[in-house]
Amino acid sequence: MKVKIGDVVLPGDYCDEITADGVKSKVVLGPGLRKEVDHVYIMKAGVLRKRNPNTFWVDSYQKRYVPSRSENVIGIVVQKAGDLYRVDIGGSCTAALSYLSFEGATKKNRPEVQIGDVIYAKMLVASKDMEPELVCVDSHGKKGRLGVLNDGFVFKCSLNLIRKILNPICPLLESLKNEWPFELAAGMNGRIWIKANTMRETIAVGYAILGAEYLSDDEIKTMCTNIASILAGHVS
Amino acid sequence: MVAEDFKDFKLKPMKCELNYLSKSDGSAILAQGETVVLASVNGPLDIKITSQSMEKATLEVLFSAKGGKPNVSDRFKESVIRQTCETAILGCLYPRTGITVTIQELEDFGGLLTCAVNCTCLALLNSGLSMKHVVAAVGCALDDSGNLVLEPTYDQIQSAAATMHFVFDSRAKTLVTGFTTGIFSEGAYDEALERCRAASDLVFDFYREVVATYCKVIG
Amino acid sequence: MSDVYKVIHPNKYFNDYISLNVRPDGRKFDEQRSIKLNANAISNADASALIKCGNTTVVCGITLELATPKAEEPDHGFLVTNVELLPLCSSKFKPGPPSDYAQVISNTVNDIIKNSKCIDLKDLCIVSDKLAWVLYCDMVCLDNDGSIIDACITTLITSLKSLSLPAVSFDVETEEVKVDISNKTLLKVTGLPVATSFAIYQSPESNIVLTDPTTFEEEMCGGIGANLIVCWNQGLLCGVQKYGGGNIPTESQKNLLQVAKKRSKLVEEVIETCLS
Amino acid sequence: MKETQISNSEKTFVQKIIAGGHRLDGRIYSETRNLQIAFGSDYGSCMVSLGETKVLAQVSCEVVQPKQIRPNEGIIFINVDISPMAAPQFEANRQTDHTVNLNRLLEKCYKDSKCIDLESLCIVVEEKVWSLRVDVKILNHEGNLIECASIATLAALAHFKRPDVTRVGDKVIIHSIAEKDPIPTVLYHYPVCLTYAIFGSDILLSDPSYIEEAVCMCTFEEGSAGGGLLVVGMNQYKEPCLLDLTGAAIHNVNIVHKAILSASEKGKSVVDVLKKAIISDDTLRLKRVKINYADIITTEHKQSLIKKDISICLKNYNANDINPESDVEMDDDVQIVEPSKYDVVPTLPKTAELKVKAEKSAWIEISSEEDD
Amino acid sequence: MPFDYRRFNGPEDSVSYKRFSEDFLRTYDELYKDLLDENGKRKDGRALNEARSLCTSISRTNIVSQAKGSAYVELNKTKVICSVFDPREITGHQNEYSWFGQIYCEVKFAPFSCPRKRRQLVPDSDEKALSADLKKALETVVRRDKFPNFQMDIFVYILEHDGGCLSAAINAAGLALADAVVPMYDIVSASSVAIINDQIIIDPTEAEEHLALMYTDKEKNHGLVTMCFMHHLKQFTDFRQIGSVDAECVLKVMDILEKECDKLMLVIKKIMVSNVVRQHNEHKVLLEEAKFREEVLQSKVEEWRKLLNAG
Repeated sequence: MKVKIGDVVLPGDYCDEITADGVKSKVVLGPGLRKEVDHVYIMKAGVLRKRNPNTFWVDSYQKRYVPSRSENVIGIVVQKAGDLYRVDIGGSCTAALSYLSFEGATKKNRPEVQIGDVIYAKMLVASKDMEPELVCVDSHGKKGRLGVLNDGFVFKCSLNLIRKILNPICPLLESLKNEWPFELAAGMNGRIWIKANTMRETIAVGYAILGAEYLSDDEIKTMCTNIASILAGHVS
Repeated sequence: MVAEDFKDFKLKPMKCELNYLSKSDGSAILAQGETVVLASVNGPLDIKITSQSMEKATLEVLFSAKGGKPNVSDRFKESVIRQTCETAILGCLYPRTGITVTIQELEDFGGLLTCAVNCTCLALLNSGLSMKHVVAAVGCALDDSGNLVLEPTYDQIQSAAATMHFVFDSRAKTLVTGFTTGIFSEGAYDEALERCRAASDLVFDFYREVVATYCKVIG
Repeated sequence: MSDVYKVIHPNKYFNDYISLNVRPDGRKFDEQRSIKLNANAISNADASALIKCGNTTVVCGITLELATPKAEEPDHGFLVTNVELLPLCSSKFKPGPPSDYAQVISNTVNDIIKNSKCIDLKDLCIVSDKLAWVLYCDMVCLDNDGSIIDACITTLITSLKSLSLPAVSFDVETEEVKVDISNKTLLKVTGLPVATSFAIYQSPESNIVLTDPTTFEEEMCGGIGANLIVCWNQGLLCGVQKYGGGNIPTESQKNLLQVAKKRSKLVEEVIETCLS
Repeated sequence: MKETQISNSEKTFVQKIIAGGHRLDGRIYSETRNLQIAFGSDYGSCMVSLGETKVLAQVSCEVVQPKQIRPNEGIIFINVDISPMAAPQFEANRQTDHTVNLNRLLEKCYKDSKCIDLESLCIVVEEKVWSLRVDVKILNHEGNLIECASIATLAALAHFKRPDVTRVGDKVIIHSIAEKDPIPTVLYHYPVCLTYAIFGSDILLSDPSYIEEAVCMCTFEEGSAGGGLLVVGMNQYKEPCLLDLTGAAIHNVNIVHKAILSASEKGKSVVDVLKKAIISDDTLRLKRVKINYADIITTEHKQSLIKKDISICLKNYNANDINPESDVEMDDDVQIVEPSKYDVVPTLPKTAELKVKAEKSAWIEISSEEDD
Repeated sequence: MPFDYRRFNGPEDSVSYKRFSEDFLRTYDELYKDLLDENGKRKDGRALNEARSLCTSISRTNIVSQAKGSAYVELNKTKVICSVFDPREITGHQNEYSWFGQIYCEVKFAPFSCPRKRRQLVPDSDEKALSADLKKALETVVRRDKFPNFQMDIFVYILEHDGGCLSAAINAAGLALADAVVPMYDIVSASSVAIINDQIIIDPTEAEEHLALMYTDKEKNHGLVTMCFMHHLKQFTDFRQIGSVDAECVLKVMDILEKECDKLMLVIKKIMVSNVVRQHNEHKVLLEEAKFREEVLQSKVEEWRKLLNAG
């Protein structure tokens, strides 16, 4: 079936607008789109979106992570193997993280990472035919915000929710951070790490995030104030 | 959600809930009339090296009847669903991984396999796996007097001379899978095929409606 | 050279042939392999038949047993059909219990025989609720080179047609059973289902349908086994099964049924000649 | 697919929060999740959900020859199947320790406790008896499979009715359900398994969630306070019929005592819910209402996770504050007359829910409870 | 019989109709009388010391197209088919590296192969014993040092059983191995005798075998002996004896069997040679046929080769 931008799409639909744009200039096909001989076909169910000038993608629901390059993810170290850490990132296989890809690490000076630790890292290599590889430094060798995440709490959610809360127009984090202080790391692989002063506050953040998945912007705002008032009322 | 009258075709009322199971990557529960099926999709996952394929994802389909001992016809159902899904999923995007589809029969009042195929398709949509196209299964029965009945009821199936089930893809509406029981003439087969092909539109519309409802919240 | 080519690059090898409108074994797309059929080769079995379709070889043997009918159907006998895919017939099958694929084949054959209604199970009942015949039909594949269902159905029908049941006397009082082997009557078989397999190859231009495919062709068309099985039973269809492979082009749909119909006539003739 | 390893942060966080008197999903220690029982169109078919943990049970029967040592008793067979549907880490068609353990516990609870009148399943001594087969299928594993599976098994058995049989001479006629009303199974008592997660030396969590189970089973690796899972089988007469401990050894004997006391209360309330559900289902069937699993599909939301699955929750925080439309279930609260903390609410035609009564400022009360 | 959920099952209480026929309950003496006619000939017209001829026109190799090597052997009614596959690596990390190749043998009876009753599809002890014997017989013949840490699968299927199963299986396996060009020390041949009441019967039929094992008289020799022999090396690789036979008789039997095996050897050689000739001829025909196609393909191959070289 032929579809337009903004339509609800199913796999097997095709969009001529993209092909038409493609004739004029280069277009970027995001997730859920695929070019075949004659048309640009949809691969996932969701809503077809366009960002000007030439980026197209499908907003779809997904829980299972498929590694993709240069995304920040949260992983759990499951094994030390030779000079590698094996990190579970929720994909089809574990990702490799070298001892040397930490800030200031040398052969002698190894980073202190234990099995079970939570790691915030960047996807360096992610291709369907290769084992994914992570790094905890940027291209300048600085760690930035990457590295081991201590304490706090990690929980899983759908990949959409991550995208939703990271979207600048989403009011959730904006409203929450005004209420009480907390730290948060969101991995594109559907994991969120949070840490606040007290456990109750940590749980409150987690609850607010998970609760926001199916709420509209206004509802999110109300929810945040509600949670805050409860917290304020009973903080021990 | 009830599919309304359309081109004088009428399918059994369809009801569906996506993401029914929290642990699965994608799941759906679908009722077509009184027949109810629950399907779950997991993947792409890590699997044994022996069953890995360099070219595409290995698809494993498990069908579980409501109760009783496993039997040969369960394996047949698995094979039908596996081969149908294999044409729909773009397995080449996930080489060396496994995709597991598990189907649980909940109620069988006829048309179990068509319901299972549709339910699996919905679960796949929910899982976010890349697909070439969606598929829709439609069944019909030929009664003793030679009339075709679309989506027969339990009683109609029991008294039917033949039943025919077809699965179509959403792109060109070509036949992906077909299976029949009973004896029928060539003409009846052709007519059944065309009517089911036309009726498959209803199923595709239903899919779109389902996706539309949840798109509002994920957007 | 071509052997090496086939091993290294099977897809390309196959495609080269197809693009020349010929199949690797020199057949045309809609050409079937030659059939050799032999009945009652195994004297220990109550009835048997052996078929060779090209390289595919299947033996079917029927053993007769007696049992009490099921309580739900007191005047029905039993017809138990099983297909065995031995590890002997292809390196793809491993020893042990039947694989999923073997079970699917068994199920398909069983379905076709049931649908064709060629055996009336009531004919197999001797005394209602007391005694009935059990027909164990075991189809054994000795060489698997594709289109195995066609071969199975043909051997099964041939052996059923050559099967005769010995006379049984049942004493209602003492429940004593006596079998008179010298007095046998032929089993009534109505109809004659013949299955024809097709494989559908997805070539970039259009999908190509191959009649009576070999194992290699089946593999090239995706998956194990044939993609389409059409079963004719004396002018009526008694099963059209399509799984996997390429989709059927609408225009060749009609043609396929005709090819199968023609083949079914030929196979019918073969069976009649074999048994006469 | 290997099970995803639990991270150190999750481990320490869950331990800390539990030591502090809270639980991740906002429950108090002795609180169970929502219990829902739905029946299918057949007799002996039910789907039980405990929070998000879902189990399907189906009883089927056939006539077989009895075992020689027990010629006048029927046979019961329980088969548990954990398919990849339950969670991706389970492999298909493979008996794992987990499955075997679950199967064994259910057998202990329902076969060895002699709660089923097997003699009533006999048709002809030494020749024909009924053999009941309970197929338990785990649909979703969010912790505490044992409790959920045991409720499902019990509900299926209690709901099941077998066809009537008449003997004419040496002939046995089995009547279809349409011909003659089927016969229910006789249960002497109703045992259920209740699970407690043990944290530290004296904290008992009832109905542990997936993460709580995982954390309590891995604590002992670090040599810290022992943790373990204690399964108590209890019938409605407050008689224990099964005890099973996995994980570390218990230092404190009182904890078992405490668990049994708590289980006796809870067992009864679960059985009450179950009986109520069966009675309401029976009355519906009498009125010839068609009962079907299709009823569990709610059409209001396609995404069933809405408002249901938030696995992280503040104590006493109610989503109702935001969604006032669902406060029908929440209207009567305050008065704590009976000791039970649960409400039985019939929600859908064939379902009953065991709900925690909403108590507005309970968390303060509870913290005082913990002091003693 | 346990319920086999991977197959279609018949009713549990089914029994062969032959159980109710008159033939079934005949006593040993009756059967013994039946064994020989007044001229001292066996039922099928053979003398006591006359073996069935291995039918050279029907017995052949290369019968299974999918296998590396295969053979079909027919001894009157006994019909056996055997196939051998390419060796495959022994996997599984708990297995240590084995310096000798392994042989895996499986002998199966067709469900309809036996005259008395239907055989179950699940392997029974008979089949397992035969498989073990076959393995023993072949292990010493095959140059196992040529394929270390690899396993070769040999499958034997008995389509019809009329005595001499094991010897037929060994002969078929020997032919199939030769067909598969597996390196061997020698050609194997096997033969069997039945001893009934001190009478030695060469190459017994199923009825005779049945009788040999039904003995009642403890004084006299009764039993079945199968021997597998390597002709040039004058070694025997397998010896199987069932029943009670005294030492003197055993020696006598071994002598007889050795001679029988030698006789058989000539036939086996003939089959092998004719097979090579036939294959050669077939190959020629095939080559002719393929020539045209080959030529067209050749151009494609060239193109492909160029691509390979370039990339």
